[in-house]
Amino acid sequence: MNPDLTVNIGRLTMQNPVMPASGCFGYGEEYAPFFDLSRLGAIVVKGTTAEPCSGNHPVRLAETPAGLLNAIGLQNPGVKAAREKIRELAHCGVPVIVNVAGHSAEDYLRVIDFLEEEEEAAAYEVNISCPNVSAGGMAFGTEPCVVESLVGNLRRSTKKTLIVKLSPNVTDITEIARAAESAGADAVSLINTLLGMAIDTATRRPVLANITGGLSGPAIKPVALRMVWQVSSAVKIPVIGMGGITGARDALEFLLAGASAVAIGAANFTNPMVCPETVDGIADYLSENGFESVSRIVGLAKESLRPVTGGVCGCGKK
Amino acid sequence: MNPDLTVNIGRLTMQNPVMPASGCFGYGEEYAPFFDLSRLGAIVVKGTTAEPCSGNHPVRLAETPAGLLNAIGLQNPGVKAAREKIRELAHCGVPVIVNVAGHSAEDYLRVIDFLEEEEEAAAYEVNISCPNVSAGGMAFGTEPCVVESLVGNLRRSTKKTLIVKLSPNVTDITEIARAAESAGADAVSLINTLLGMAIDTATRRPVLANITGGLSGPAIKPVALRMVWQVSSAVKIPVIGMGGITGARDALEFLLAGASAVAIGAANFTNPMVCPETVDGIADYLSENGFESVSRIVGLAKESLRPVTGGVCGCGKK
Amino acid sequence: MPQMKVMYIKEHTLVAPDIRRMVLDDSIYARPGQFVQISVSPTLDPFLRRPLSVHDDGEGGLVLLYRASGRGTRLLAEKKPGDSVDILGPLGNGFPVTDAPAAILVAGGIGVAPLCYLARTLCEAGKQVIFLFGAQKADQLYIPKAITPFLTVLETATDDGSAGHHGPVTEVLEQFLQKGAVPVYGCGPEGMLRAMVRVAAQYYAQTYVSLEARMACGVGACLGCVVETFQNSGEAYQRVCVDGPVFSGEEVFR
Amino acid sequence: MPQMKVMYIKEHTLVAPDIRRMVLDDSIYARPGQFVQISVSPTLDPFLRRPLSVHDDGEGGLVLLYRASGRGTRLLAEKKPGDSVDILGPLGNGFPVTDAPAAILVAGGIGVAPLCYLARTLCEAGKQVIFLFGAQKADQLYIPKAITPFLTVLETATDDGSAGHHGPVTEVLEQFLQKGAVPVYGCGPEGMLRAMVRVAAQYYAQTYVSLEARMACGVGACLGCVVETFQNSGEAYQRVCVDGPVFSGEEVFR
Ligand SMILES: Cc1cc2nc3c(=O)[nH]c(=O)nc-3n(C[C@H](O)[C@H](O)[C@H](O)COP(=O)(O)OP(=O)(O)OC[C@H]3O[C@@H](n4cnc5c(N)ncnc54)[C@H](O)[C@@H]3O)c2cc1C
Ligand SMILES: Cc1cc2nc3c(=O)[nH]c(=O)nc-3n(C[C@H](O)[C@H](O)[C@H](O)COP(=O)(O)OP(=O)(O)OC[C@H]3O[C@@H](n4cnc5c(N)ncnc54)[C@H](O)[C@@H]3O)c2cc1C
Ligand SMILES: Cc1cc2nc3c(=O)[nH]c(=O)nc-3n(C[C@H](O)[C@H](O)[C@H](O)COP(=O)(O)O)c2cc1C
Ligand SMILES: Cc1cc2nc3c(=O)[nH]c(=O)nc-3n(C[C@H](O)[C@H](O)[C@H](O)COP(=O)(O)O)c2cc1C
Ligand code: FES
Ligand code: FES
Repeated sequence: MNPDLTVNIGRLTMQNPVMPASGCFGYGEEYAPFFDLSRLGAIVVKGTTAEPCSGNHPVRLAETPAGLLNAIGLQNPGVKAAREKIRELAHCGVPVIVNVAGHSAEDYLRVIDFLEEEEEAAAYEVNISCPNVSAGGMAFGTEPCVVESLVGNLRRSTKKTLIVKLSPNVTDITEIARAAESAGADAVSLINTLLGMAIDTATRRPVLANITGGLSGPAIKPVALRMVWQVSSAVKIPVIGMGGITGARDALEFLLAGASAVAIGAANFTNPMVCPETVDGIADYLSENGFESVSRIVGLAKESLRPVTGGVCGCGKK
Repeated sequence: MNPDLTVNIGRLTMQNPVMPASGCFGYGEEYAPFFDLSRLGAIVVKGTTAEPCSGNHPVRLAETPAGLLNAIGLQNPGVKAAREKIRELAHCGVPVIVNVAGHSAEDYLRVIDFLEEEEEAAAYEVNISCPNVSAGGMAFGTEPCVVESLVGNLRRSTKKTLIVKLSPNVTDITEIARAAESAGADAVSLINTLLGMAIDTATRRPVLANITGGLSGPAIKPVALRMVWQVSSAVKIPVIGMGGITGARDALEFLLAGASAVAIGAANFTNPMVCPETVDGIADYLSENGFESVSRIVGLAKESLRPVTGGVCGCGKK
Repeated sequence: MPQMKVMYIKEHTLVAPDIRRMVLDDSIYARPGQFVQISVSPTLDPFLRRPLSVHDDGEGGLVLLYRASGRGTRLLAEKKPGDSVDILGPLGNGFPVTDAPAAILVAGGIGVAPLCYLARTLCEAGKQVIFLFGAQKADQLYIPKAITPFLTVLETATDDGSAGHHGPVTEVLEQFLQKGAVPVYGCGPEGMLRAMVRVAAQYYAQTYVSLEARMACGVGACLGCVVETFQNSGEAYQRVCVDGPVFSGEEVFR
Repeated sequence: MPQMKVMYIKEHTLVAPDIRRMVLDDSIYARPGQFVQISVSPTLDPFLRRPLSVHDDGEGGLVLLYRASGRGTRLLAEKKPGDSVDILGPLGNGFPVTDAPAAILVAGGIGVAPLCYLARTLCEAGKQVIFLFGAQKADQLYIPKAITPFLTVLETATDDGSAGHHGPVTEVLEQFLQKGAVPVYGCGPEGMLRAMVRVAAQYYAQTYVSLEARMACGVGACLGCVVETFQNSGEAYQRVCVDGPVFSGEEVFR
């Protein structure tokens, strides 16, 4: 029997827990030559702002050990043009999650207002965690009270599934997650990129024109996994886990740590087939290990640590 | 002409800017078969507590992409036994920096009191950033006021060079660095490990017995470099940079970003010769590029960004 | 349509100092000026693929010509015949072919890679091909023997005068432009391309330049590889990987 | 004294399913029971070296025997004769050699690796060597032919009965202990070692077990590879890499 891979995030039902992460899959069209996009659980599109945004000066990329620094800086055609692309993408039969970005609370509201009547925008992922824009972005994501007020405003403006994307560049991510939850978020997604940089010893200058950039890729997986573990214990709403996933084994680590679904970012660049391969790999794992649904393994690595009470043995620790 | 590699950190003079990082070089004896330890700028020994400490249960290590998670948990023989090892090590003719750890402010003071009269302990590195102990450790390192009071106490108890080692697991590391500076620290060192974890999909349990551990190695270099860049702009005291250094090129990135000296941790495990090789590589770079001393390149990547005023050209940016 | 394909190395030869030619066992049906993203390691480090131009393609299989400069290309250089490589391609727009009966191709250093395939294609389309090749010194002037029959003219230039014209290749270009303004195709260091576009503009010759940029996806999804372009009204960023790598000269240099 | 050395592969053969034997071109002057830390990739991923026992060492060069199980050992398995590997060693304490005229060696699966070198050494020191080898099934019972002359007795056991005794190798051990209590050396899965120590204790036989642990430095510096030991007063952690990998049985199992 095929395991049940369905996942619910707020009002959104996904046929499987795997989606490409924001900013790493364009509007889908670039990867359509490689596989049938309808195999995805959902697609998260690039950070969308109210007005078109040209992004940062190049150089925007730097390779790092098992990772990638980027300082794209929210280049996007603005919500109006993005809507056309979202409509086209929705034709593929996959739910589109719109990553919403802005430089002020007002900005976020404008994007949501514009898309609210669009059926094709299935859910919003509010990016309060982009490290690559000077105003807004990450600045919103590091203070619980700011998060609570921003998310509260957005909640009042939309009936759609509202996902809040958290920054890892904080002392205590659970605090921010709880603020998002109490303001009415349907889910949180994490992590966005870690703030990093690289220097070219030949030119003796930072590699990125923006000086700093966001670190993604396998290098950050241990940090991402730890945060998913912590946050999924701190909030009751679903967690979408991401950070360094390159295949089913990584994705399973996130699910076992407490994520209800996963997103894949940088790995699309090295392997355009990584998303469908991950879907298949998760299904195989569930079958091989006798789980009838993916929901059965969400957070399972925590269960095993619970001391067996009143039972045969102790907790294994002296 | 050979470039001048000398570095001063507080009262401590080092013949070159390279030292093995705490916890990654034992008390030196393990690496003595590989090279003459007197080639090092200094040696930082393992976190030392007032009483012997047995550390965490195994499993304590997990390999990650371009990195390593550890949850050693301050295993050390206690300051009394450590003193003997420090004395022996000092015979090699290299300054010994004692990494001081504890579970309470009192604990730190006891270690310093015990070693204050020991000539062989050239400086202290106060570890307020260890992620692997339940009480103390990192808990001290995330609140500026706590840091200020702890460091202030230690400052009043010692005339030796006092280095404060910062945790990267904070929203704003410059805040913590400034607190250490204003409490009288002679230098700050950064970064300690990033809090991370790994899950074994076969057993469906965390790999580490301690569940979470500290991430080190090349994976974290971009984050470490960014923090060194930020902190060296925020404080006037010297910065000792570390995090993922595997050779001279990495070390030079840290120097160019503003570190006055560097420490090498996990890379010793894969290449026992990494420290002396890094010293040689830095010297070669300075010679090849016509710098007469290492101090000339400290923070140089920042200089180049300063717009040339009243000069020939503009700043290159439109 | 780009594909991801595992191919096997048929030949892998050092043809000039640090420059290697790699012949693969399959074709990707690329046009001249397109490129591939090649995976240099089966592990997670180096993390990204490396963009390399199509040096030739067809029945003989895909051919790459590259300089082992950094860590990734040095790893690639260690591969042996029989080893497999993972190729993503063909990518990018490729060189446009105009109606003009002749063309000047200006190669700088390893920029020769994509121009060889262009030369063959233009010749086979019945056009005259003037091939100008500049490098720092003689031993960097590698041009495959199989290409020379396709060239109407082959002129070389070196910075140190060790072969051909002593000076920048754009000085040679000027001599040929004086004989008639035909489209000029260039690939090489940015300084050379800028000079090429400037010189050609004086003769009202159309220019096409193939650019380099740091890339992640190679397919247009990450917006990482952009270059500033000066079209119509003001500046805008275009992606080197899909909007390029070939741009008309005036679009990117001014 | 451990050294870091680049060596070249002389032979690299698949000797049983997933099990490879690698012969290197140089010796490291190791004692039986010592191990090396081998670098599996020139890149930063996989990051750590892998600990592998000395399967043989001497004039013929260092020999390793390993199972390609995870990512690192599978990368190692791809190396070809002529390729270089970077070795750190010899590391660890090695097996103690006692005055006893005979010894029983108990190998479980790939745990056979260090025991072959021990068998040769003991035999050359004039002792009788009783070699008991257990595995899941017959095709995992790889023992190099060159070793058999050094063995007084060779008995095998398989879980599925496909060769030798049908059942755990420790059942065979018991038969031999009944004939006289001699030191027992073991290397294999933890369950097997525990059973071995328990059985041997009934006959008052001294035991030595070679343990595995996840390692980073391999030289005693990181304190990552510790095992709980039960000596004198209470528990304490010892480092498998320098205090071991060989421990006396009662020290680590109780
Ligand atoms: C469309 C295109 C076609 C190219 N065709 C060829 C070719 O046919 N032959 C050839 O020798 N070279 C070609 N290059 C340049 C080649 O991609 C770089 O030399 C190569 O990526 C360097 O990788 P590395 O691992 O050696 O260097 P590293 O310094 O280790 O690379 C680090 C990172 O920077 C990137 N990078 C470094 N230098 C360049 C560069 N010059 N251009 C783009 N990215 C760079 C790498 O791809 C990698 O992501 C081409 C570049 C582009 C964009
Ligand atoms: C002292 C000693 C001697 C050994 N001798 C041999 C031998 O002769 N032949 C042989 O086949 N195996 C031997 N092993 C086990 C061998 O080290 C592991 O099988 C190997 O490290 C697995 O690496 P991997 O990349 O295949 O697995 P991965 O799962 O990719 O490894 C991930 C990390 O876990 C570590 N690890 C995984 N499994 C083990 C294990 N069983 N023991 C220790 N670390 C592990 C790896 O070293 C690496 O750091 C020995 C282990 C030790 C400690
Ligand atoms: C090139 C690039 C662009 C990105 N753009 C966005 C974005 O617009 N909005 C956003 O919320 N996250 C953005 N991200 C972050 C990713 O969605 C993801 O959170 C992060 O990369 C971690 O996942 P990964 O390690 O799998 O890449 C971007 C990441 C990359 C690499
Ligand atoms: C095994 C191990 C043990 C460590 N023990 C200590 C310690 O006792 N005290 C401390 O301040 N830092 C300790 N660290 C952190 C390192 O000193 C260093 O800050 C960190 O590893 C980053 O540098 P790297 O990436 O070069 O390893 C330890 C790191 C490792 C890997
Ligand atoms: S490399 Fe990703 S858009 Fe060009
Ligand atoms: S592996 Fe580092 S102490 Fe044993």
